[in-house]
Amino acid sequence: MVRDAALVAGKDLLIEVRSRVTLNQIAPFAVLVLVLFAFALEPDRGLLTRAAAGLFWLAVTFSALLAVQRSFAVESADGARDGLRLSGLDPAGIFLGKAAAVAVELVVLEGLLGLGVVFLYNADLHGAVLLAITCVAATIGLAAAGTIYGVLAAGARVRETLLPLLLLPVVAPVVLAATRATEAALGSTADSGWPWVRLLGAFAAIYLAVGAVAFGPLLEDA
Amino acid sequence: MVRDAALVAGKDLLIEVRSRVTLNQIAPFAVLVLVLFAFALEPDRGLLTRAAAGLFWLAVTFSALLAVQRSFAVESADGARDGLRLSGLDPAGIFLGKAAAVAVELVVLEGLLGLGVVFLYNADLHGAVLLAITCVAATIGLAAAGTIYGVLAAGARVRETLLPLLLLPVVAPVVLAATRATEAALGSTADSGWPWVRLLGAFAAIYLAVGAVAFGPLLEDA
Amino acid sequence: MKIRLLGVAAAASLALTLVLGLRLPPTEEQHQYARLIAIHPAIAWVAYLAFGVMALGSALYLWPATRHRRWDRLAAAGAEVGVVFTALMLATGSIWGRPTWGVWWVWDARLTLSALMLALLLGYVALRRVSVDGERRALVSAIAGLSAVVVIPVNHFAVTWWRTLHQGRSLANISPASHLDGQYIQAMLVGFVAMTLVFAYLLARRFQLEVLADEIDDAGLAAAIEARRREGVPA
Amino acid sequence: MAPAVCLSRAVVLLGRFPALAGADLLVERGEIVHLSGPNGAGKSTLLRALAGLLAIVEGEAEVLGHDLTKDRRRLRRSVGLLGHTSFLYEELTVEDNVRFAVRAAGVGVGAVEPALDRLGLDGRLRDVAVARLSAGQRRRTALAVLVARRPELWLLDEPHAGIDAAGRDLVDELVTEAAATGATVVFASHELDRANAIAGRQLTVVGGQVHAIQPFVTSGRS
Amino acid sequence: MAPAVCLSRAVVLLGRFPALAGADLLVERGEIVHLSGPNGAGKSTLLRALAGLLAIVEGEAEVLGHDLTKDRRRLRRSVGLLGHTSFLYEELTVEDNVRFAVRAAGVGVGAVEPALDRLGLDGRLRDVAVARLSAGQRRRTALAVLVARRPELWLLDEPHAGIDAAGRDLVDELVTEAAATGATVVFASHELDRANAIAGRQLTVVGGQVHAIQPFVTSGRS
Ligand code: HEM
Ligand SMILES: Nc1ncnc2c1ncn2[C@@H]1O[C@H](COP(=O)(O)OP(=O)(O)OP(=O)(O)O)[C@@H](O)[C@H]1O
Ligand SMILES: Nc1ncnc2c1ncn2[C@@H]1O[C@H](COP(=O)(O)OP(=O)(O)OP(=O)(O)O)[C@@H](O)[C@H]1O
Ligand SMILES: [Mg+2]
Ligand SMILES: [Mg+2]
Repeated sequence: MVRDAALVAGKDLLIEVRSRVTLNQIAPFAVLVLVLFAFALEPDRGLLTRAAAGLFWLAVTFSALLAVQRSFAVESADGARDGLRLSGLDPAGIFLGKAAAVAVELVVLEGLLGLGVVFLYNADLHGAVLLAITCVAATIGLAAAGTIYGVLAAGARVRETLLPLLLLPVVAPVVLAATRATEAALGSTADSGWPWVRLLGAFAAIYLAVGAVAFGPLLEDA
Repeated sequence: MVRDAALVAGKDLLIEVRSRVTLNQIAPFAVLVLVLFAFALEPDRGLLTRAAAGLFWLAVTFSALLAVQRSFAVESADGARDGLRLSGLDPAGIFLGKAAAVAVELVVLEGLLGLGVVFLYNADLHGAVLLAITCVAATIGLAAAGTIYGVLAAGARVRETLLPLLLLPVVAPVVLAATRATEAALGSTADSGWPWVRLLGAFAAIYLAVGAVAFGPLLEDA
Repeated sequence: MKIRLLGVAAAASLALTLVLGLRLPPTEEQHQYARLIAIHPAIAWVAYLAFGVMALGSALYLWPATRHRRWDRLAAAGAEVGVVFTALMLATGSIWGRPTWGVWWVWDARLTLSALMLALLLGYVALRRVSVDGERRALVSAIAGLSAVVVIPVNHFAVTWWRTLHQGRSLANISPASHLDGQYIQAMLVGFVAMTLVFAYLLARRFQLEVLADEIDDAGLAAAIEARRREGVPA
Repeated sequence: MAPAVCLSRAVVLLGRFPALAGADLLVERGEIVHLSGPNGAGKSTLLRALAGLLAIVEGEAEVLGHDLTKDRRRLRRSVGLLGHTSFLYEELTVEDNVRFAVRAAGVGVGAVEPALDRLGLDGRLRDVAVARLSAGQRRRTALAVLVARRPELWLLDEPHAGIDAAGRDLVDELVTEAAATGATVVFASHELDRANAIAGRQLTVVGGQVHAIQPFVTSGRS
Repeated sequence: MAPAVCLSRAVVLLGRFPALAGADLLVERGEIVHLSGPNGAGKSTLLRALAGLLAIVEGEAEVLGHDLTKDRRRLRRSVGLLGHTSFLYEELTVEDNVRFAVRAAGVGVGAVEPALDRLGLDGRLRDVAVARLSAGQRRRTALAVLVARRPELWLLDEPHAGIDAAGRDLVDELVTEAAATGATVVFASHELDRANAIAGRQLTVVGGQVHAIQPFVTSGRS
């Protein structure tokens, strides 16, 4: 299973290296979203700075949407999804592999967006540890849930639109929790971020489990 | 040309009627975005209400993204884009037709989001006229620009990710202007919204013109 | 037949609720709106119930021992009726909120959760719409249904902490449970009964509809197979 | 009257690859020309170029009197291309697709019925969404579009592929009929015997060039 | 040893349509079976079902000793399917694709080179992204995957389609070789003469059922 996961993750990342989509398209998109928020929330700057954490995670979520969409666009192009099934790979492995690849891409994006936030919204961070752990936990959660609903949507010809609808309400708590935890890390609130981090951990754990179990049936029948 | 436009718009709307994507998927997504914003911004500090206009237009923009994506997913499935070229339809007609179809869908979505904002962010509107005109102008602008960049992206296998990247920076001014105009309509700012509306009108006019002229070359060579 | 009786009962109790509700005296701080208490809490309860039904149906379908189409139908029926009641809950709540809190909506944990629930239900229904064939759709939507349910606790904690870790306005300050005399309690309780009956009725009807649809399909299938076999055979 | 097709030293690039490397081709009106040649030789590229879908970067190209180096669009209404992929709308039914194509080409919709009938797409299939069709039924639908549009120049890329035994004879009929009614047909096919039975002239495409028939050393190596 | 394929009264639904309506099929190991039949008869559906991609809703189905009504997944590693669409990753090169497929199937990567060589995909094509390949080169790549994976059961859907004259003989060679080395081959083809030359037995699929060869009145009307 681990072997299969590595194989799939490797394949997805190779495709990314070949096509540079995350780097050349999703990343700029993410930054753009930040800028748009800046437009929308003008005029008062203070507002932006206070909302920095939230906007950061919103941007990450939308980028995650794109990353997942991409991850399955690659598969379902020209029936390659059937290819996955015919490949004889262990579904759990496929799930972990694709989730891992998405997670890697997201981490890169988060680094970028982090800079964006610091510059655009002049937020400054303390609690780097808390922030790091938050990012890791949230990323795993997003990637896992994203991959599950990605394969659900990949079956339908309407995946572009179905995926956001399915995914967003599910990851809503991640946005919320990550935002709060990050606010704590940015010191823009008094109270501790750790309970939120635990929540993120729980979310990630749940969806990793669900994915490992349910991905098989989904891949077969979705 | 008008005939061709009608033909294409009719075809796109027929597809929508057959597949119900805008209704069943994009619309809920749009409202969901509003809820997510609430997570990101602190509702209590009245930020939401103050930012209502901006967030409304952000949500509209994201929905527009999906609508355009859908509008060209339909085309580029199985090389149907070449089909458009071979169809011998007048490019300007195709452009107007697709833009019109998107605009229709957007208007519906805006109605929905309008309600959402009023209820969720308890914004209340005066100046309905101003608001209506703003929406019309902005919608035309979004639809026109969206269709232009939609065809640009439709060529690439990476349209899911390329389109947002191309479109967002272009429509940023729309978001900005529409936001200001709407704020005026919501009475959350003192100054008049009409200059902004004029800006929106200009934008729409420009992109309609650009589209009518440039769509041909784009369709050919993008 | 049974269902029809249920319908009658539902209609009757609903009527009673309306009468009781409308005979409620306006309270000083909420005026006429206090009467919403006759239906709103009940609707909210039913909304949760429907969500639960969807979860239950999905779970029972997924459990190999109990796998049967009826559970899929139950989940489907629950979800669709649930959409209606959740929407009603939000609507009545907002209408009530306007006078009580002066706003249509506050980002209270409970409210937010209900909003998310509506989204989850809509997603589930949309997913069911995209695929037609029974077996697969049943399995897939069961999985989707359950994995929507497992986030509810997470959602719950998230929104609760969100509104409590953060000091700020929440229903706590304007607690519903504030001084209710018997008349209100009475109306509220009847409301609960009525809404539950209505829910049961709608659920049963929707379920029945699924059954009929499936029967038509099965009948259709036999015919379709026949037709398919005759293809290409000289007439 | 100008010849149907007149290419000289035409070069066409796909990406940076010269898929056509100086192709010469002269086809008189009413001819039936068969292109054979190894995989990757450039047959599809040639046909797509003749349909005005690809830019001619060097050499001259005139099709039905239109100079492709100047304007590739005006030509479109009078050519019909059957490609490897059928340019159809997945969501729409067989009938919808043919009707749309016909109206787009400005032909009377009266042509739809006979075409469907001819290709055996009346009856049950008429109302099946193209996405659900079998491979051959798709090809038949694509052919129905051509039959209904009745173009002056038929460009067929492996018209027999995927079509059943009876259908193959039908295809041959259609081709000969078209030629008989003054249309010109250029088609690529790997089924040499069948092709030569209907073709007036056979040419081989090798390495992006067109040669008068001669045994070629083949292989996918192109 | 169990027969390679044993279907009895198998029913397969596509959507609600019984694409297979009680198909009976018995194939011994090492046989080469040719499926003919009109468009839409159910050949591709049958092959996909044998590959374990479709659910058997009625009747029995056993392939290579695996009962498809119980478990469709364990079978996968030992069958190879060449479908109408090649299950390849557009962004990856020919070599990448074959290598991934081989490693996924758990075969040694040593098999990659010979396979590419055999299908004439060494040299320039090896490093071309699949998205850029010509129709026939795609088919060759898909075949290369099969050759490299060396499955026990070969399921070929119109293996000759799109492949050039020399390639066709190669395909025949591959099929007969596979059978000679003990593998079983079931293939659908509309090129009757060529097919019958290599097939040990010919069956017709009509109306979702399999019949011993007999002249059938055909038509796409299905
Ligand atoms: C999420 C599920 C919900 C539940 C279980 C629920 C339940 C209740 C209950 C039991 C009451 C009791 C009334 C009382 O005891 O005085 C109540 C009152 C109320 N609810 Fe809800 N409700 C829900 C959602 C909503 C929503 C979405 C809104 C508004 C958008 C809302 C607005 C109100 C208002 C304004 C009152 C009156 C408060 C008062 O009496 O001061 N509720 N609700
Ligand atoms: N970007 C690219 N880089 C390298 N080669 C390319 C690129 N794009 C196209 N090609 C090559 O161009 C050729 C396209 O040829 P074309 O599709 O016309 O072949 P064909 O004669 O139709 O072959 P077939 O019989 O397989 O359909 C192929 O050899 C393909 O490998
Ligand atoms: N949802 C659906 N509704 C109606 N008919 C359907 C549906 N899905 C599939 N079909 C039919 O099922 C059949 C699928 O057959 P299949 O693809 O196996 O044909 P085939 O024998 O491979 O034909 P070809 O020779 O064209 O490849 C087609 O007749 C198609 O019209
Ligand atoms: Mg070709
Ligand atoms: Mg087939």
